[in-house]
Amino acid sequence: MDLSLSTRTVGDRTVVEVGGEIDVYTAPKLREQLVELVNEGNHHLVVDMERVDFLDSTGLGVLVGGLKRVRAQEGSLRLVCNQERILKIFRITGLTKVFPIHDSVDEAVAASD
Amino acid sequence: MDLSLSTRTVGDRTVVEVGGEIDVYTAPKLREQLVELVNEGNHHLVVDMERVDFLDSTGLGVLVGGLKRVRAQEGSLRLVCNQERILKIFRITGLTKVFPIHDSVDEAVAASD
Amino acid sequence: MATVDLRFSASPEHVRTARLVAAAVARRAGVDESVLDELRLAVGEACTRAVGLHKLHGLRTPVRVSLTEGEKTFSIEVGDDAPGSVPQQRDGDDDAGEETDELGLAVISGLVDDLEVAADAEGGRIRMSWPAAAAV
Amino acid sequence: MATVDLRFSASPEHVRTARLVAAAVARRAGVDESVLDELRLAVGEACTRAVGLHKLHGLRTPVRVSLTEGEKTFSIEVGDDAPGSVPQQRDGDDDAGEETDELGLAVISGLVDDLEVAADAEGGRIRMSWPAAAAV
Ligand SMILES: Nc1ncnc2c1ncn2[C@@H]1O[C@H](COP(=O)(O)OP(=O)(O)O)[C@@H](O)[C@H]1O
Ligand SMILES: Nc1ncnc2c1ncn2[C@@H]1O[C@H](COP(=O)(O)OP(=O)(O)O)[C@@H](O)[C@H]1O
Repeated sequence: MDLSLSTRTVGDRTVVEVGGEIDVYTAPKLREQLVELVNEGNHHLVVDMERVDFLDSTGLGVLVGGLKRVRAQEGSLRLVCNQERILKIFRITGLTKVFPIHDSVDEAVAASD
Repeated sequence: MDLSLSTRTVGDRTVVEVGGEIDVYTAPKLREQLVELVNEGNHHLVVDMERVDFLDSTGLGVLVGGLKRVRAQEGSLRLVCNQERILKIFRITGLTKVFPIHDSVDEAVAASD
Repeated sequence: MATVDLRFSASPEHVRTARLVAAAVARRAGVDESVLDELRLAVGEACTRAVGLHKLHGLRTPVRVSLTEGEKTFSIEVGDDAPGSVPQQRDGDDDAGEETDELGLAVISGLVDDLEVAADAEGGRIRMSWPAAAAV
Repeated sequence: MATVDLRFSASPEHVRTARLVAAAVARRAGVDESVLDELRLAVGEACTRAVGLHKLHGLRTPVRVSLTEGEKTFSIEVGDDAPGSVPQQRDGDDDAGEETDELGLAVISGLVDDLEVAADAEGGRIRMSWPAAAAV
């Protein structure tokens, strides 16, 4: 499955719903999307990964890049993920300490920075 | 998908329901089954291929072998197949002229030799 | 250079792998969905034939499959190491292997328009190609 | 000899093919279903790294993946042609490629117990293996 991306606004947050496979082949599309959003002034991002089937280190790298980018604007990047096999990838790379990870979009949107 | 095989008797016919992929890897199992049935005295076979997903020339070869075997016993081998992509393989190899091919098991069982 | 190159020991189970790889790469290369089933079958037949020939000659070398994305075509070449493996007609020979080999080539010829079968002392080679629109 | 050998031009789309092939052959070799997801990820990471290195060095040679079914293990070796490609730590370098490379190795090390990373002037090599029960 290829990458799917859709974006919506909830209050001052921008929710990016990602689906499919985030890998070396598709990660550039996700990077573009994040860069564009930040450039357009969306500095508080919630990346919803509930429909992600596959995530590799290239995808992680893009998320880290996104985080740096919003932080440079005093913004935030929160992740939504419940899938154990995806969470495991954040854990083994130590990135659970870097990203706030939420159980639901509601929770992520409600979280204060 | 691997090969699945199940056998039942309808009057003097023996119906072999085949499912999955009949290829160079699985065809030996089908051959064994047909040889065993003929050796046990089942000389009128109906091979139901409605659930076959893939068929290659090795599978065709096994069916031709089965036909020779039952004919040596004055028996019959009828095929049931409705799937265009499977029928095409019989057509391009000229085997539609060799096998009686039926639309349904009922029709094959009712056919007189 | 081939885009993707697969080599496998001459064993029936790997023919499935070859079908899987060929179909996945062909899809990516923009080969039409409607053709993928036939492509899968044709590659399988060519590999089955190569595996049979390697077994017949007791060869331990791998069977080779090259997948090449061209401008407007997608090509697959299946190579074996069996000497002079171009099919000979035998008269009334009831050898199942031989018969299946002929059926295999009949299937390939029936499916593939752009087909080249060659063989020399080094081995055999079946080359097939299909139109491919560049993937979006 | 490797059971199945895959070579592909250093392009991201083929990493998917490598994952697909590795998982299919591993399943057939009796690697436990529960491990296949991790195996797929680990192979993908190793191939992604190799593709990145080939691109970095402008190499036109293919990336190599060997899949070997042993008695009780299933091994995968991913080979590249990049000279001295063992990862060096760089200080504070904000280069995304480098960072991703480190993340990739972190993922592989986290997933694979039986792992060997080697490199010399000829290129790098990541070898991973998993237990495999003989398929029924
Ligand atoms: N070597 C292989 N390459 C590619 N796909 C394979 C291979 N072996 C099996 N498969 C696929 O894996 C799945 C399970 O294989 P199957 O043959 O049913 O296993 P088993 O023989 O244990 O029942 C099927 O979808 C089959 O097509
Ligand atoms: N090179 C490849 N090797 C293996 N599988 C692939 C490859 N490219 C695509 N696929 C698979 O084929 C399917 C369709 O590919 P996808 O990326 O959705 O195509 P597109 O980019 O045209 O939308 C997906 O299941 C994907 O995983």
